[in-house]
Amino acid sequence: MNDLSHLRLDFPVLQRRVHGKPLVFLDSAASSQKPKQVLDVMDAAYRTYYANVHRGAYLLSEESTAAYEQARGKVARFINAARAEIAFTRGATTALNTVAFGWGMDHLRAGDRIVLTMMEHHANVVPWQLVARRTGAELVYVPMTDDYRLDLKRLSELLDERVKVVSFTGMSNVTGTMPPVAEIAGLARQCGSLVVVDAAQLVTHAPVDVQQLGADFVAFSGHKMLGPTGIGALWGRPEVLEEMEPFEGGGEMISDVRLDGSTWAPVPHKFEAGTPPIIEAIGLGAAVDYLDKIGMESVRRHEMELTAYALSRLAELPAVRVFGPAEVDHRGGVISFALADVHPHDVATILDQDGIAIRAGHHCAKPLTRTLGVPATARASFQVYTTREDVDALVDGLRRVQEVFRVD
Amino acid sequence: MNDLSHLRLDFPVLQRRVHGKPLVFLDSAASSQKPKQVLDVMDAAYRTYYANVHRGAYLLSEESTAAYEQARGKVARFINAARAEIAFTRGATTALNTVAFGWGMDHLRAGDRIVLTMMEHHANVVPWQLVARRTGAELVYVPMTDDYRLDLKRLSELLDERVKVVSFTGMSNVTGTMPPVAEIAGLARQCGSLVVVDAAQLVTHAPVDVQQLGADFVAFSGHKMLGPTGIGALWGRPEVLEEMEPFEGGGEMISDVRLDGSTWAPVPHKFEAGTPPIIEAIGLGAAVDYLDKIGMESVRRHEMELTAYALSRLAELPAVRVFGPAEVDHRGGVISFALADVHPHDVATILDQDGIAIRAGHHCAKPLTRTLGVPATARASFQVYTTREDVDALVDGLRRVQEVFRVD
Amino acid sequence: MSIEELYREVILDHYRNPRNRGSLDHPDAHAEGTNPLCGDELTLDLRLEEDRVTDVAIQGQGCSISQSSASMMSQAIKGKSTDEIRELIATFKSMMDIETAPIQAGLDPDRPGAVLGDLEALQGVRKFPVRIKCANLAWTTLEEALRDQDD
Amino acid sequence: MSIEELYREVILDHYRNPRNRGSLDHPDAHAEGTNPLCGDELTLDLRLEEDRVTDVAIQGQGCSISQSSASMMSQAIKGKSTDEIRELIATFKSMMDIETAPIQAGLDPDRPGAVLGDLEALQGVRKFPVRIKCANLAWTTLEEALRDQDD
Ligand SMILES: Cc1ncc(COP(=O)(O)O)c(C=O)c1O
Ligand SMILES: Cc1ncc(COP(=O)(O)O)c(C=O)c1O
Repeated sequence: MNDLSHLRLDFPVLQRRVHGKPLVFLDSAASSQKPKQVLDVMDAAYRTYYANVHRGAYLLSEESTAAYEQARGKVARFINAARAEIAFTRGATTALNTVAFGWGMDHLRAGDRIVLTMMEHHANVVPWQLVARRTGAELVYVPMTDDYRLDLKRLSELLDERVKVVSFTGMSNVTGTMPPVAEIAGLARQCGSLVVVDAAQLVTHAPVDVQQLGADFVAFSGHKMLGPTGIGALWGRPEVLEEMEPFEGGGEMISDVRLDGSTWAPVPHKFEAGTPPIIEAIGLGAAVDYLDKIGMESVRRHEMELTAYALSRLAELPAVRVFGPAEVDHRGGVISFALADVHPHDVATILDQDGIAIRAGHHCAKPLTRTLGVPATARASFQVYTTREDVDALVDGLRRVQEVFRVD
Repeated sequence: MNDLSHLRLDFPVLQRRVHGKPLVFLDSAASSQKPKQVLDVMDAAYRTYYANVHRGAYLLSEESTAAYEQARGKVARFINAARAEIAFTRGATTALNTVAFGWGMDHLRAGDRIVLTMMEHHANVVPWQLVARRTGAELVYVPMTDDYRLDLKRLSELLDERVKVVSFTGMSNVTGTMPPVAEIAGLARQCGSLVVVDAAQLVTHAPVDVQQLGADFVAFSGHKMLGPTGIGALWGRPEVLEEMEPFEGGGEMISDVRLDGSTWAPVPHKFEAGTPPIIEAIGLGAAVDYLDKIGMESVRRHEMELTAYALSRLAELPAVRVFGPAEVDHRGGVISFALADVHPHDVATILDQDGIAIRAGHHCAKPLTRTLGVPATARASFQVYTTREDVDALVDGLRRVQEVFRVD
Repeated sequence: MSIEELYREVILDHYRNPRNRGSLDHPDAHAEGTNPLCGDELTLDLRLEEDRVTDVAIQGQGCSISQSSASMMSQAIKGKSTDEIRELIATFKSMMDIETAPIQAGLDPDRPGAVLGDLEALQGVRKFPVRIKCANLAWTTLEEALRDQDD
Repeated sequence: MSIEELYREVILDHYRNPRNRGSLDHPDAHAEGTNPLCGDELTLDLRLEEDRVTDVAIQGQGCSISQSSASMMSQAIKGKSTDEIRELIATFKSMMDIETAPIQAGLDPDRPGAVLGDLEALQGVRKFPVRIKCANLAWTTLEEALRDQDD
């Protein structure tokens, strides 16, 4: 057993009591909590050396710039990339919009196809819909199999020379499904397509090495990986970043601005218009330090064990139906489920009274929820600080829901 | 005398020593420092109730959502707007890109004119250049007068039925110039143009009341107004926000997502794709509380007095040439200057050795710097925590520059 | 505060056995309501004769609060005039208003009001502020339908 | 560390009286360098005869460090072969490398090297790391010009 329970003490909010009960936080897929190691770094930065970055001709600005650029280096190393391949963004959503608009507007035309999957988060659907509308490109969705895996057979049938983009999630935030990213990227690249991986969940649940993924772009958010809100990152293959247009215009992303036009700063600054989320980047760097110290292999092992435990405990309740792969090596620590005919919002409200925080809804993945044939699901999701005791509390709480709703 | 010097104690970083000297921070126009009242609110939020906002069916998420939406209310009240008229963005740059792309792509066509001014920050130039390139619209720039004011005569000559957008800064971050916003907005609206105000500087240097400005959009950043990095806001006239397309696609900004298209959430959520900068918004709310407590009238008075004092003290040095209006009622607390033939970077480096932080460069306003006929300027800028002693230190520091460079 | 105050017997009954379920052909008034944040959906058809609701049909999906509120509403409005219904809407809304509820509309828990009947079972929702919009969905959709009929 | 160590007499002299200022007609090698973060700009023209720099001309604007570095460089390369110039570039760069500088290239302050001459006045820049790129601008532009000539 890969015991990480000592980490709990690092997360101040986990000491919180809710409705008189100790907090059992099972909504980390929506956003993770932050260890004091991250909070302290951010607070200290504001209190001791904060200033705007770049261009500074004084010590504080030099220190801020160094800390900001060091954070870029940390994030790069975390996914085995080079520093200049990481552009900081507001989050995974902005990173995906940057690719869809920055790359898509210039490279897509009528007749081209964008391949997505049925299990995408809206962040990886809506930007492509917007770009498809402006360029005339067409969207195609790869279905899931009955056991909640991606239908790779359908995917390879779909791949032909019309396909210009394959964009898919490395881990579903609803079913927990982890498709074989490198295999899919290989297939897509064979037919000459750009490959985009939405790693918003993946990056905090398993080790990611961009050298092995075979993707052109990888997008993720800080707030789901123990970092602050307001920050995320886009990794891009250097050649692709080089020739791609910026998404936003403004300060810092230019080389020169003349009245009749402008030239862009070198990568990655071209993609960082305006004052960046400075302290947030520094906080994300601290979050990466924290995860590095645990080791992402160990994080993954912890989650596999915990997920296996949770699946077996939930199986004790015949009224619970889990939407997601049964084998933990094909999934991460996100478990969506239904409990008899009780609506997920009612499940969540009753659990909340016992201090247990889960999410209920479509989890920003309406096409997927529709496929599941339910209006919404209840979802429990894990992080490094989640324990077996949290899972036990969930199961007890669900028994209580059954009592209130008189489910046998 | 409107003494705000007691506020200094609220800003932890101002206790810092630099190269063995007490910090004299005169680069607030690039980014302001943060009072502990703001830092404490953010840190406490992470430590006691942090969770993702909206959709939450448990207490922490309710508390986070309430705090996030209360912050929206505070920001709205700060500029005398309604809550639903404020969309949180990553900063002024994103807010201006949202307008340029979200409004411009659908409303501009070849032959249309976008009127900017020669004193715009790149954030209010480059997005319009990008949109002009995609739509065929043409950019026109209003010049400045010899006394660093906006040439209103030229502006009114330029205004005709071809003009679809007039976008200008409420306060220059180089010369400090404050053009008469309401007057310009009135002229522009008369010819049917959209009016956009870049209030990144204005909003923290003078009271802003959107009911009196007569603009359609007002954009600003949190980090310049004592708030955190990673957050800004776009105010829009409700009718215009209503019919405008979103800039980014993703979660939270949708009403429904179907495979073949999506519908948008109501304003302002339509403009907030993905997980927003939650804690940053809450921090901006705290910054607004802090400024409200001082009172923006009092902030403005403080700055006028300080700017008048600084201009008179700088006049003691014949080698110093100030680029900006001489009358403090037409300008804010941002003073750009040249010192004889000494390059601004050398000025900044020498001042830094005395602990004095100023900025040197083109201040993300290359067209303006070119007009001034210099490659760069040195710039000292003020905030609520700036004192006469800081100005005195600057003047002493400049004397030292003259010694090192043997300027008489 | 116990969770049973929210999920009273009558609410679960209406949730599991919703009354007036279905749709009407050529309804005199129609409206659709959604709660974008929860995904709850509701479709409401009304038959009106001389300003009086003679039939009502509801379709939709959502939590026990939104669906039971709709079911109980459908019973409460059948046979009532539009003026009476407007009064009912106002009474219900004031019950759901966390600030004014206890002192208004005879809704002091010790003096149960006469008007709302079963619907008073929804009083417990007030203690769960995020669920108030669930309880209100049927009623805002009803207002919408009455406006539709006015057009 | 006193500021006078950075702004030595010889630097101010080259800043105020830049040598080899101007441009050449039909230069054999040409390059333009900018420091986007500072805005410093430099244009470099070289006349080469049998692989030897016979004339050099510089235009540009920027701080005293970048401009004096360019001026001193222009003097140092005139008459030198491209191989000698490459060696000079390497020596200068290693002087500017904060990590390796003091122990390399005879640049121990107590044992002044023979190669760099006036350029050694720029040693003080090492103590101001953000200004190193100013000192280097002329030299990266020179490298660029040599590559231009190779094509
Ligand atoms: C006048 C003006 N406009 C826009 C901006 C851009 O703000 P931000 O970099 O915070 O997006 C600035 C900040 O430098 C500014 O001074
Ligand atoms: C799979 C997936 N993709 C993208 C996103 C969007 O991330 P953000 O909201 O941080 O931009 C999320 C977060 O909800 C997610 O789970």
